[in-house]
Amino acid sequence: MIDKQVASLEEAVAGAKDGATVLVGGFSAGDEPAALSEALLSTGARDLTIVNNGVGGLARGIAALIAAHRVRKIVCSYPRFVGGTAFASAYKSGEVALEVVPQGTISERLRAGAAGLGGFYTKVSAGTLLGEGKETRIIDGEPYVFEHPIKGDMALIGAQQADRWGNLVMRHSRRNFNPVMAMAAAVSVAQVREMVPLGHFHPDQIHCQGIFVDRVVVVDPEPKNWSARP
Amino acid sequence: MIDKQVASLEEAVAGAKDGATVLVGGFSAGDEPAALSEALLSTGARDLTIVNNGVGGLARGIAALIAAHRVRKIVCSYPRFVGGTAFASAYKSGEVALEVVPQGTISERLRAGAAGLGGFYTKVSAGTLLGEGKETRIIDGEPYVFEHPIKGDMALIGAQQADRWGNLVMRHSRRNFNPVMAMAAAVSVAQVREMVPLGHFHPDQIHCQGIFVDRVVVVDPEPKNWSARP
Amino acid sequence: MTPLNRNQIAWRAAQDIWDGAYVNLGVGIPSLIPDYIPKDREVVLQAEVGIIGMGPTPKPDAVDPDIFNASTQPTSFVPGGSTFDHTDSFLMIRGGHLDIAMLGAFEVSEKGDLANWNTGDPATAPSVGGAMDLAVGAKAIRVLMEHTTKDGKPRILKQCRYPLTAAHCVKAIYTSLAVIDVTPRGLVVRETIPDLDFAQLQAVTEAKLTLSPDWRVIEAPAIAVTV
Amino acid sequence: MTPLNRNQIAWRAAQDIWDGAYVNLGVGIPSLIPDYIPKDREVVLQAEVGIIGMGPTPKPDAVDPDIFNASTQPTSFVPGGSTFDHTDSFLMIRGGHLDIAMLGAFEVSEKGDLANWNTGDPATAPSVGGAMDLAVGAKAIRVLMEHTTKDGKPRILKQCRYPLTAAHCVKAIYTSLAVIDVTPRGLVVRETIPDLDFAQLQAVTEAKLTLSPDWRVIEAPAIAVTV
Repeated sequence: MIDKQVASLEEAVAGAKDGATVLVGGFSAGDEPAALSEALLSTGARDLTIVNNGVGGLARGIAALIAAHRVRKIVCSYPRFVGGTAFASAYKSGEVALEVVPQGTISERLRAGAAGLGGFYTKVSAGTLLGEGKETRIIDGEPYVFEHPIKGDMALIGAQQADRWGNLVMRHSRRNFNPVMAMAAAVSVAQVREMVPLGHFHPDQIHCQGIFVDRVVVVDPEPKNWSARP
Repeated sequence: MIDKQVASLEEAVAGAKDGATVLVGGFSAGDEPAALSEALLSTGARDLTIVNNGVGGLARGIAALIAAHRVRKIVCSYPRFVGGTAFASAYKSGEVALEVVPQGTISERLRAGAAGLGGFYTKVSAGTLLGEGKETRIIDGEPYVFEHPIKGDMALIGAQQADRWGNLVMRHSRRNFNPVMAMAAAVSVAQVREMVPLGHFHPDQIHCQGIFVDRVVVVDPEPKNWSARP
Repeated sequence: MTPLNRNQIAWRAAQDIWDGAYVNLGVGIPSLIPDYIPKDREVVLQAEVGIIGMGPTPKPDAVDPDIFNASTQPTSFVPGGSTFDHTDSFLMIRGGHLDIAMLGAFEVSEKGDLANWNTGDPATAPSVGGAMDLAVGAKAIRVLMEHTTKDGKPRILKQCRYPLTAAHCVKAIYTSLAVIDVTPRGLVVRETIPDLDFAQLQAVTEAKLTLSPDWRVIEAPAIAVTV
Repeated sequence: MTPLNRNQIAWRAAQDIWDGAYVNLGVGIPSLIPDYIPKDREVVLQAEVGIIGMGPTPKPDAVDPDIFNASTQPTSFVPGGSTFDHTDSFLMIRGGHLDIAMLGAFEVSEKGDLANWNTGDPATAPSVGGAMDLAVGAKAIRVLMEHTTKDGKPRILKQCRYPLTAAHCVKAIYTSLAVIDVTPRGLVVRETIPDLDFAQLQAVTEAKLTLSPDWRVIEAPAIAVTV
C-alpha cells in the first residue's frame, strides 16, 4: 500500500546530505514551506545549494539556514527581502555565492530537469549582464542563450491538501513553483495543511500528481510565519 | 467586453489561409474536434500542414480534409488508423508528405513554440532513424538531438465547457494535446459541449486560460463521431 | 507648468489600454493603473506569480492571504480569474501572449532599450525577478516613469548607462511630462503636459525627440498622489 | 514442453511489479498485465494520453467515453487516479518518473537495444507513437514478447535488424520460454519454462545466453488465452 504521509518534520527531510541541492517552493518568504526548510537544520547538512525565487525572509526557513551557516550558494531571481539581513550579510561577506536567474528561466530550467531535457534556448537575458558567458545562438535572426536544466536532490514544497498517494492540491497564488519543483527533485517533500482520503480529489483537478511526491507531512497552518504575508 | 463565443463553425475557422499550419487537438480520431477540422473545408484553404497525434479517422475531420485534397503535409506520431484509407492512399501516392515525430516530442515542440523558446535538446530519437539529420550534442555523456519549436497559424481544439473569456475545462482523457495546442497557435478555436457563465469555474481548476483561446463554438455533442470512440 | 504626478501618469497610460487587453502591471507607478482603466473596458490583469483576472485590492477584512500578486500584496479575482503554476505563467509571459506589459524603468534609450533591474550598485545583490522575461515576452512594452531623476538628470538617453533588461523592447514611454512613442525613426512625442514647450522637453531629455504631427496636450484630471 | 501463452507471459511479468510501483503498459501482451498483479500490491498505472491510476476495463454499460487509455480503449479510475495534459504526461514519461515501462517488441539485442516501432515495410507509414519516449524515459524497460517469430526465427539478437526504438534500454525480457536479464555481462537467463533445457533455449536465441546461478523453473498457473 502506498502511504506517503510521515509523522514528523525530521522524517520528512531525512537523508539530506552535505552539498545537496535543495529546491524550496513558494513565491516569497510569505509562502515558503518554512517548517520544512528549517527542519533541514536538524539534519546537520551543510554546504547546501538552495534554489528558490528569493533568499528567504526575516528569520525562519531559508533565512534560518543561512544564519546557521548551512548554505553555500543560492540560485534565485530576486535576492532581496525588505528587512531581511541573513542573506544580505552572508552575501557581503562572501560566505554565500549567488546565481541570479530570470524568474521564468528558473522555472523553465527546473521543468527541463523534470522532463529529461538536455537544455533549451531562450531570448531572456540575451545581450544583458546575465547572458554574459552563456552560449548564444541566432535563431530566426534573434539572439538566444542556452540554459541548462536544474535538478534537485530534494524539493521542499507547500500545498493545501494531500492524499496518501501524495496527490496535491494547491490554493490560489500558492501554486507557483511548487509543482515544478516536486517534479524536478529526486526526493520531494510536501508540507500540507490537511490530509484527505484517497479519492477525495476530482481526477481532473489535481495540481501535482503523487508520482512526483515522496513524502507528505501535515504542518499546523496556524503559526503566522506559514500563513501570513511576508 | 470580452465574448469569444461565435455562432457558427464557419465563423470559428474564418481566416484559415492556403499553406497554413493547423494544430488539431485530440489524442485520436475518437476525440478529434472533427466539426472544426471539417469546417475548414468551407474556407477553401489548401496546402495545409496538419499537426495532430494521428492522421484522422474513417471519414470525418482530418480524413475529410485529406480526401478533399486540402492537406499537403502531416506532422504526427502515429500515421495509422485501422480501417482508415484517406491518409494511407494519399501517402502512397505522394500527395501528402509525412513527418513522424515521437509523441512526447510533438507536445514538447508545441510547448516550446507556445513558450517563446528557440528549441531544446532531448534524448528521444537520438541514434535512431528519426534522429537522422538532426543536430546532435553529447550532454553528460549521452547523445541528445536538437528539436525546433512548432507554432500553428490556427489551433482547433476540443473542450467540455467554456466561459465567455474562453477559459476551458476538459474532461478526463480528453485533455491531452488540447491545452498546449491552444497555447501554440496564433488563432485558437475551441469546440465545446457547453457554455457556462463567467465565474462558474473554480479559479484553481481551469485547464486552459482564455488568454490562449480566441474563439469558442458550441457543438452539439450528440453526433456519434464527436463523442464516440473511434 | 505642473508635471503629472505618479497617479496622473498611471491615469494617462490607463487610457491607452483597450477593451479585452491582457496586461501585466509592474511594481511602482504601473501598480496604480487599475483604478484608472475606463469602466466600460474589460481588461484582464496577469501577474508573474501565476494569476490572471485580478480584481481590486481587497479591504483589510476581506484579505485572503492565499491570493497575492507579484509584489506579494493581497489581491482578488474577478469572475473568470484563475491561477496556474509558474511554468505556465512564464509560458504566457515569454511566449508573447500578453498584449501589454506596463513597467517602471530607471532608463530608456532612444532605440527602446530598457534598464529597470540593476543600478550597478556593488553593495546590493542585483535582483531581476521577472523583469527580463516580461521585457522580452510581452507583445508591447510600455514604460511609466518620472521624466528625470530626482536631481533632474535625464532618464531618456541615447544609450542606457545601467545594465540592460532587454534591448529594443520599449514601444511607448509615459512620463511626468510627455507621452513618447519609440519608432523606427526615433522618439516621437505624441503628447505633452500643458504649458511645456518642445525645447523645454528636449532640454531634460538626452535622446533626440521629434514632435508628432498629431501632437496634442494631455488633459489630465486632478488626482491626489496615493503612494 | 509447453511455451507460456500470452496471458501467462503477462502473469509472469506481473509478479515482478512491486507494491507502490508506477508503471506504463504498452499495447499487446503488456495490456494483459492488470489482471495478474498480486492483489496485495498497489500498483499505479499510467498511460501516455495523460492518465494515471487506471483501474479495470469497465463493463460495457459502465463505459465513460471520455475515459480512455493510450490504445483509445475504455478504462476507469481507481481512487487517487487523475488526468493531466500531454506535456505533463511526457514530462512524466521522459523525465524518469515511471519505475517501469512494460513494452511489446519485435526484437531485442544482447545489449538491450529495443526495436518495437518499425518493421521497415516501405508500404506502410512508420508509426512511433510514444514508443521512443517510453524507451528513453522510464527507469526500467521490461519487454514482453513471444520468444521467436511466428516462423520460429529468433527475436533476441546480437544486433537488431529492424530500426531501433532506443539503444541500451531494455533491462529484462519476459518471453514464452524464459525470463532473461540484460546485464553488463550480457544476457542472463533467470528462469525457463519446465522441460526446456538450456541448449534448446540457446538454439532459438541468436544472442549468447548464460544461465544465472539463481536459475529456476517458471511455475505458471494455467490461464486461458484471452486475446
